[in-house]
Amino acid sequence: MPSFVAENHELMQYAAAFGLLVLAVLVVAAMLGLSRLVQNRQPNPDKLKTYECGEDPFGSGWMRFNIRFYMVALVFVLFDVELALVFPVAPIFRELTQGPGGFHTGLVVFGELFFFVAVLFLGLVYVWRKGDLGWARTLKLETPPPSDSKQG
Amino acid sequence: MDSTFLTLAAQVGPVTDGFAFTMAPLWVLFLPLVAFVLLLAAGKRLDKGCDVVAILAMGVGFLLSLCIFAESLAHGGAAAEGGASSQAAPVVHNISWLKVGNITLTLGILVDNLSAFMSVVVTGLATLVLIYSIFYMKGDGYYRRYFAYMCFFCFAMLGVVFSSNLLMTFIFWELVGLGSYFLIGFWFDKPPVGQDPGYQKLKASYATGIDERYLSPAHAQKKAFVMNRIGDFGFLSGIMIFATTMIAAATQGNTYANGPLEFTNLYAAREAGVFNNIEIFGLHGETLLTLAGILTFMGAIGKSAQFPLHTWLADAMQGPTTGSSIIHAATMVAAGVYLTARIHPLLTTESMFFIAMIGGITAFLAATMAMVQWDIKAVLAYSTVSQLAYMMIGLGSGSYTAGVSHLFTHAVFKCMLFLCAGSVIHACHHLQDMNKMGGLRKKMPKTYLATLCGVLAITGVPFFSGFYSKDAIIASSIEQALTHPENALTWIPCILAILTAGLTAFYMFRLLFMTFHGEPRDQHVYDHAHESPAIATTPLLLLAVGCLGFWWSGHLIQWPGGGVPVPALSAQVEEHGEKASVGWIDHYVVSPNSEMAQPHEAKPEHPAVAEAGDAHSPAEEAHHKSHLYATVISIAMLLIGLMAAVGIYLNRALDMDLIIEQNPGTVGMLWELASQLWFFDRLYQDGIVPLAKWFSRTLARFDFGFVDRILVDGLWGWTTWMAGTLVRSMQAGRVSYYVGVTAGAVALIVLLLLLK
Amino acid sequence: MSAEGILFWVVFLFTASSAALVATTRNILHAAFALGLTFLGVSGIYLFLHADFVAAVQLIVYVGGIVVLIMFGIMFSSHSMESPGEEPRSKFSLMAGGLAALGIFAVLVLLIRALQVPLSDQNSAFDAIYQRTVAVAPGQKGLGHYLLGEYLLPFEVVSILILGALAGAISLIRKETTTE
Amino acid sequence: MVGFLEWLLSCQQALVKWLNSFHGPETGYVADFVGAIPEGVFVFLAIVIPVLVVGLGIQAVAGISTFVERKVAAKIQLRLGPMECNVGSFVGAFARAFCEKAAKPGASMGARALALVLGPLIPLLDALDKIVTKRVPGLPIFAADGLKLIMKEDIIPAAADNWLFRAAPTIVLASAFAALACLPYSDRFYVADFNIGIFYLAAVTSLEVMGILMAGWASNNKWSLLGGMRSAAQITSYEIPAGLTILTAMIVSGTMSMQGLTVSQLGVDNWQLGWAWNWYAFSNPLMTILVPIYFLAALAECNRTPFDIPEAESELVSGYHTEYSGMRFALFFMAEYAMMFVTSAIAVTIFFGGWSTGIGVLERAMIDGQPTYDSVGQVTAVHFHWWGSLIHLLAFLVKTYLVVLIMIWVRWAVPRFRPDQMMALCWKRLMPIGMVAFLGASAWLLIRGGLTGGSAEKSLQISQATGVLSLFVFLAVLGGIWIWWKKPAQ
Amino acid sequence: MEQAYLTLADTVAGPSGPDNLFNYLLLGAFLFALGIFCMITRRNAIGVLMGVELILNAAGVNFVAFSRFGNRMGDSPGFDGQIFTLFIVVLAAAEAAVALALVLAVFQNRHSIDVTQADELKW
Repeated sequence: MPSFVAENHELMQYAAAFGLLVLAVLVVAAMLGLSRLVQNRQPNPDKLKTYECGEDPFGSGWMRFNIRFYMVALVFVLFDVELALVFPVAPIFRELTQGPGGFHTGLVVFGELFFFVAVLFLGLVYVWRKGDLGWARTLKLETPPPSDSKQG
Repeated sequence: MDSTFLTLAAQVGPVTDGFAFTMAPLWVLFLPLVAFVLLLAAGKRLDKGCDVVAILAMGVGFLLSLCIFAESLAHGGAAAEGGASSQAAPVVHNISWLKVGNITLTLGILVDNLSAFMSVVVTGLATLVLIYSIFYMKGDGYYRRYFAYMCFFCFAMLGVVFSSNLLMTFIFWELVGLGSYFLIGFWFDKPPVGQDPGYQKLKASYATGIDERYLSPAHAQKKAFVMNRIGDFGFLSGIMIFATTMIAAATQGNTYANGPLEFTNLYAAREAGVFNNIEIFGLHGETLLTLAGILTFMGAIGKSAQFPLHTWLADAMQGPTTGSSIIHAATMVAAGVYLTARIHPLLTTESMFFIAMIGGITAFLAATMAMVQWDIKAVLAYSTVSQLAYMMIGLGSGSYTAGVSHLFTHAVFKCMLFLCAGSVIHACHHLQDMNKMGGLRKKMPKTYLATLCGVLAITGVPFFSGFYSKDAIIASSIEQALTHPENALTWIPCILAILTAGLTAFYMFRLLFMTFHGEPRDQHVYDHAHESPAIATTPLLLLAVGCLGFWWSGHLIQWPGGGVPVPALSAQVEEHGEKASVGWIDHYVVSPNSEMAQPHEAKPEHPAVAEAGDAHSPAEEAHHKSHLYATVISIAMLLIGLMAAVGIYLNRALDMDLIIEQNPGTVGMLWELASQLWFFDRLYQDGIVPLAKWFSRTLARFDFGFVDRILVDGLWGWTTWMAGTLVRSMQAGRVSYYVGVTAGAVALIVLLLLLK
Repeated sequence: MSAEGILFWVVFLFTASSAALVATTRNILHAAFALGLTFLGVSGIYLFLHADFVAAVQLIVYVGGIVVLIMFGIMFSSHSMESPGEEPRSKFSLMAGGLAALGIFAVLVLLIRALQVPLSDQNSAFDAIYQRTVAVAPGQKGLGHYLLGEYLLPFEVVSILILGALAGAISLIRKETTTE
Repeated sequence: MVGFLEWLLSCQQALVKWLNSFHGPETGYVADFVGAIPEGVFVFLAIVIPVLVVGLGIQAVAGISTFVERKVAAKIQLRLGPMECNVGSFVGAFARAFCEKAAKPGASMGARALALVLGPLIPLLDALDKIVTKRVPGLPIFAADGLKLIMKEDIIPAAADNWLFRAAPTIVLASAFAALACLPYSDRFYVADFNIGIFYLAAVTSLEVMGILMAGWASNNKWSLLGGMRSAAQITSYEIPAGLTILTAMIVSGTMSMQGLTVSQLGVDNWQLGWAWNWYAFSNPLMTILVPIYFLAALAECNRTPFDIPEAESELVSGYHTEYSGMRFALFFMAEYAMMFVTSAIAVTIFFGGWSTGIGVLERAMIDGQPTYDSVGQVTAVHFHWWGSLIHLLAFLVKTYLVVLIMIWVRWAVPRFRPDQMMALCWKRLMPIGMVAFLGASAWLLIRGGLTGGSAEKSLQISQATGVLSLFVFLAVLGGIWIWWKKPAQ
Repeated sequence: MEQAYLTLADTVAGPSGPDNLFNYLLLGAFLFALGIFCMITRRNAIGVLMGVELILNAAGVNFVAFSRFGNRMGDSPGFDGQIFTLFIVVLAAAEAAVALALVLAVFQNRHSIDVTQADELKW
């Protein structure tokens, strides 16, 4: 195996990932450039107006929306972190448990995993019971308010 | 790094050994805690099933500790080949708690014969008591809280049992104190007896010499707590001495650096004579060790209510009877003896003599107090004190086996006696005055049977459990006296123990007769008395079976998987051509430092006794003689006490009041002293407490007057105010400003450091 | 300069410049966007350090999670009817910040100059890492063993910490959601 | 890719040898020249060529997918166009129209240049039209779509945030592209195989959120902002069940690398080697349970129906790309289809044995040399003939595209969820099930380790038993899906 | 024998690009300084938070760099730094969550998250 590959096996592969990122940018540039070549541009204020069902846009589009989105993002981040911490443990679990005498080690490791996931689940239950899971709060009402589907 | 469970699991090896000695103790320890937390957290939702939860936790713990017990027996069997001791090598599992320099303080579990069997006793008794409590505490307003407290209490005690080092012991020690505080003050809203409207009616019951004003759960719990603090002060100082020594050794030779307060390390250090090359307060070597031992023993004095600090235990009666039962049998007061047994290998001749003296005095005083009580629970309470003192005598006179086995036997029958008392009290509608009882034998036969077993056991009737342990204790004290002709004082504990044996017989049979025999003194009470339901009597009878002697004196049949105690009716067996009671427990309960452990206590168990030569020395003679004497004397004393009790309380041949009138000088004075509790409470209440109050009031005056007014408000207050007004202008109150200043300051500091 | 050298400097400059953008741009949302790019670059740097797993965590948590969270935060904390986060910054604060940052940077560079890395050690370390990450076991296995071994306690404690953070943050925000 | 580099280098060696075999001066120079090409060049080629192949291939896939989507939609909803449209010489007619339009004044230079090229080709285009569009009805619409997208004027609203508006599609596309790097296209022909492969995929696909949020915000438009937020919330939420699924796969297989995942599904060393029932979806009940979970999560992460809440045309005129027109809009769609492909590939790799054909006889025939096994007889490494690798490539593409087809089918068959339903489904159904499955898988592995004690034949028996079990589970899952299908979605 | 040292001085001469510890250290320092700058100059609380994140990343870069380039505690291989970075990431997530929640709470109360207006820290 060539020396360069021997030393930079991983790095070279990630170089491919990097190359794909670059390629994405290039593709965007190329396509926009192509369409720029072909299309004919006659911009006018009406075209450049923000679309709002044909009406004149009412104020700015940058208005505050329901905080529930933020709730979801919040819960997600924390769960995501927990997952990210379990990730390195998962692939070694098999080699710890399988094979002779792995049972005790595996028992302990499983205990730890279980604890971790149990805490995660506790968080889920907490958020669930508090009714903060996304849009659940509105579900509590008998009839979801009309704003539900509109407001998101 | 042994803090990782991975490595711990790697150590585990085969399932049985691994589980029983590494995982099971943890489960046993933490199950009650889990139950406690669950009961607290669940709140009202668990009002129905709270008893089930507690009993489940405790019962599973009991089964697991049985596993541990069997495992340790198996170890012992492995160790016991060739008739050697059946002491398993103690198994320690530590996690390092905090590192200071090269010192590592550890938290961990220590599993050896002592802790294994103690855990069985604690969990087993606790389970039975909890089952009993379903009956006893029914309808109580604080039903759930009660079970939660019991679980917490047992958790703390199990922590003391399994803890592998002095520091952890102290931590759980304090938790035990807290648990007892909870339980004693369980009915904290009960008014003091003094303010009780029915007080005059109850006065007879409480003719205890305790000031009625302070006879309420709230006061009792405070009292218990404070008394224990006094003891714990000594305990902590002892720990400090040990710690200083060990840490010095660790820093010098880097030995014992991992867990300097580990019991195993301490024993090893004592063997290695570490204490000889350090000096504290100008003391060193054996003297220092004596001091440390005595100070540590002060903790035991406080916890198991020994002579100067014994006054709290009688008030502890204010708690629920079941709580008292667990306190007196397995947890609180047992902790003191347990601690003494733990530090036993560290004791010197002097400190052991001190312990024996304390034990003797306490035994006698408490016995006299028990003699004159009318409250059925109070009698049991004082009898507990004197029995614990017995154990102290045993330990103090160098016989580890005798003391500890008495701890176990006593745990069983005392627990049962309290439950019986509870059953009686419940039957008499919360009446505790023995003057109003009598003749209940026919009404509640099962309770009577159980009580009888308990009384026979505690008074040391042959073939009942108490006999063997008590006999061994008296024997050891006699032997101690014989082997120390140079110190005549060694006779004192011995004589006091013997006297106490008689007194014990007297007051216990007094209790039995006054409660269950003779004519009913209060017809109304008698008519409404009734036997308790099966849920209460079943634990009683189970425990009663436990009082039979052969469980304790029986031999051990070694199965391949380990040993199980089977009843061997002949407790006296031939061994080495001489008679000695060598039940399995004599093999099993032996001093932790294994090279001193012997097949039975024929050979001296302890360096303190060790100067008495080899097998055919006077010591050997003394041993044989002492056993002979002990058996004879204790039976004689038992008979005397029994006669007196029968004469006075059963067939009324004698009248106690008459005797008192006739010779006021001796019996009368003793009776008066005893019924005034030898004026201890008065002394503490009217002597020491005012002194302390005056002292603290003076200090407070100094504090308020000088420190606060002149220094704080005046000088420093003004300074800070000025400084504040100066600095305040710099407080912009903006985060970014602060960040900037911090960054700049850090930059400057590092810059200076670099340029320097 | 070798191929990976060029790649390294590209990533390096990418990271540094986007970080500079974070600090300097006036539009807070642009800053958030640039922050995401910075995290991207930093994970690339981690790759060069053979810490592929950390790089992935950086991506999934920072770019996938925290940046989104920050963007949401900006969107929810900006007044409507006005372009967000266009914030005037006082000359004073700019100057102070610049000074402090420069001072810190200078001091750090001084510290780095004071540092001496034994060459042999560096090489041997490189070999060791190379042995581990490439030849013997993939990197994350080592990490896993560590998390279950030496760092077990933090590993478990962290989960509880996150639980606490979750509860705290939720209860902080719930006030508004209930008032709908 | 490494293999590719080796191959290139060996080609260099062979070429040099061959040239030197002539002993001619000029060939000698050439040989020296060839031999003097630095290794770096080949490294560069070995990196760039696969990247180009994959990156351009995915665009082909995206294009084809749009067409297929139209066809499927037409088949399901009886849309006439894609089934009937082969009217006249469509392409030729279009070319004529274009040339005339380009001849008018005001047309852009590019248009005129294109017209110059197109003009002479018109007869050819007519012929091609007669041959092709007759056989493949609807193809003209496909072509027309492409041309329309290219030629539409791309408008950046005046009120938009210019930079973010331009950057957003790039990020979305880049995340989808970067994910292509470590898909196990075949046992030999793959771009890269990272140690942390599947985790890398999870990480890279989560970049998409940032881009979408950017797009939603940058086009200063209420619908877009709402759509972007919805999309961000949805994608982030559904990353958790997906992550749990991936975790379970890692627990079961004991590796993170995509190739490793695939190889571990080849099975144990006996006549069962390589058969389809070794795939996790069929050999492990818990994984079987996770199949629908991951499928739903994949749908949600691609913003596909029934999870197209962010671009719900009826509510939010196509959400976060309302303001995007022309090519930028096309970029979003390309990213969407690329993401579909990626998620399907992940699903295939996790559950359906990656590139393995699932026909044991064939697999064993393709094996070159002897595979290596671990202690319990599980295949750890195996080397195939080159033609076998080609077959594997084909198998992988077919399987992946089957999953894509299912996605398309679902899109046209299932109505859209309501946001609260979507959230409830994720957090209250998929999450708990995923967690339980994860713990169950690890517990099962633990028990299994205790049972086998590391003996090969025991583990073989156990895996057969679980195979039978999971067959039933699979049938149950299918039945459940069928019932859910029958039940009208509320 | 005389130990050969690598210092900042011979960054150029020493091992190039990714193989040189000092490049990473410089990057870390740069990120750190920028974070400080961001924290000080931003008036928007979330901007301050971004500064904090930058600083955390600087720390992470240094950790990983040192864990690769020859700091190894005794015999333990150089994964400690990576683990620390993992925990940094986790804590950063928790911190961001809580901090943003605080910011939003503040915004609810005073309809502004301008840190220069939230100056009750005074007195």
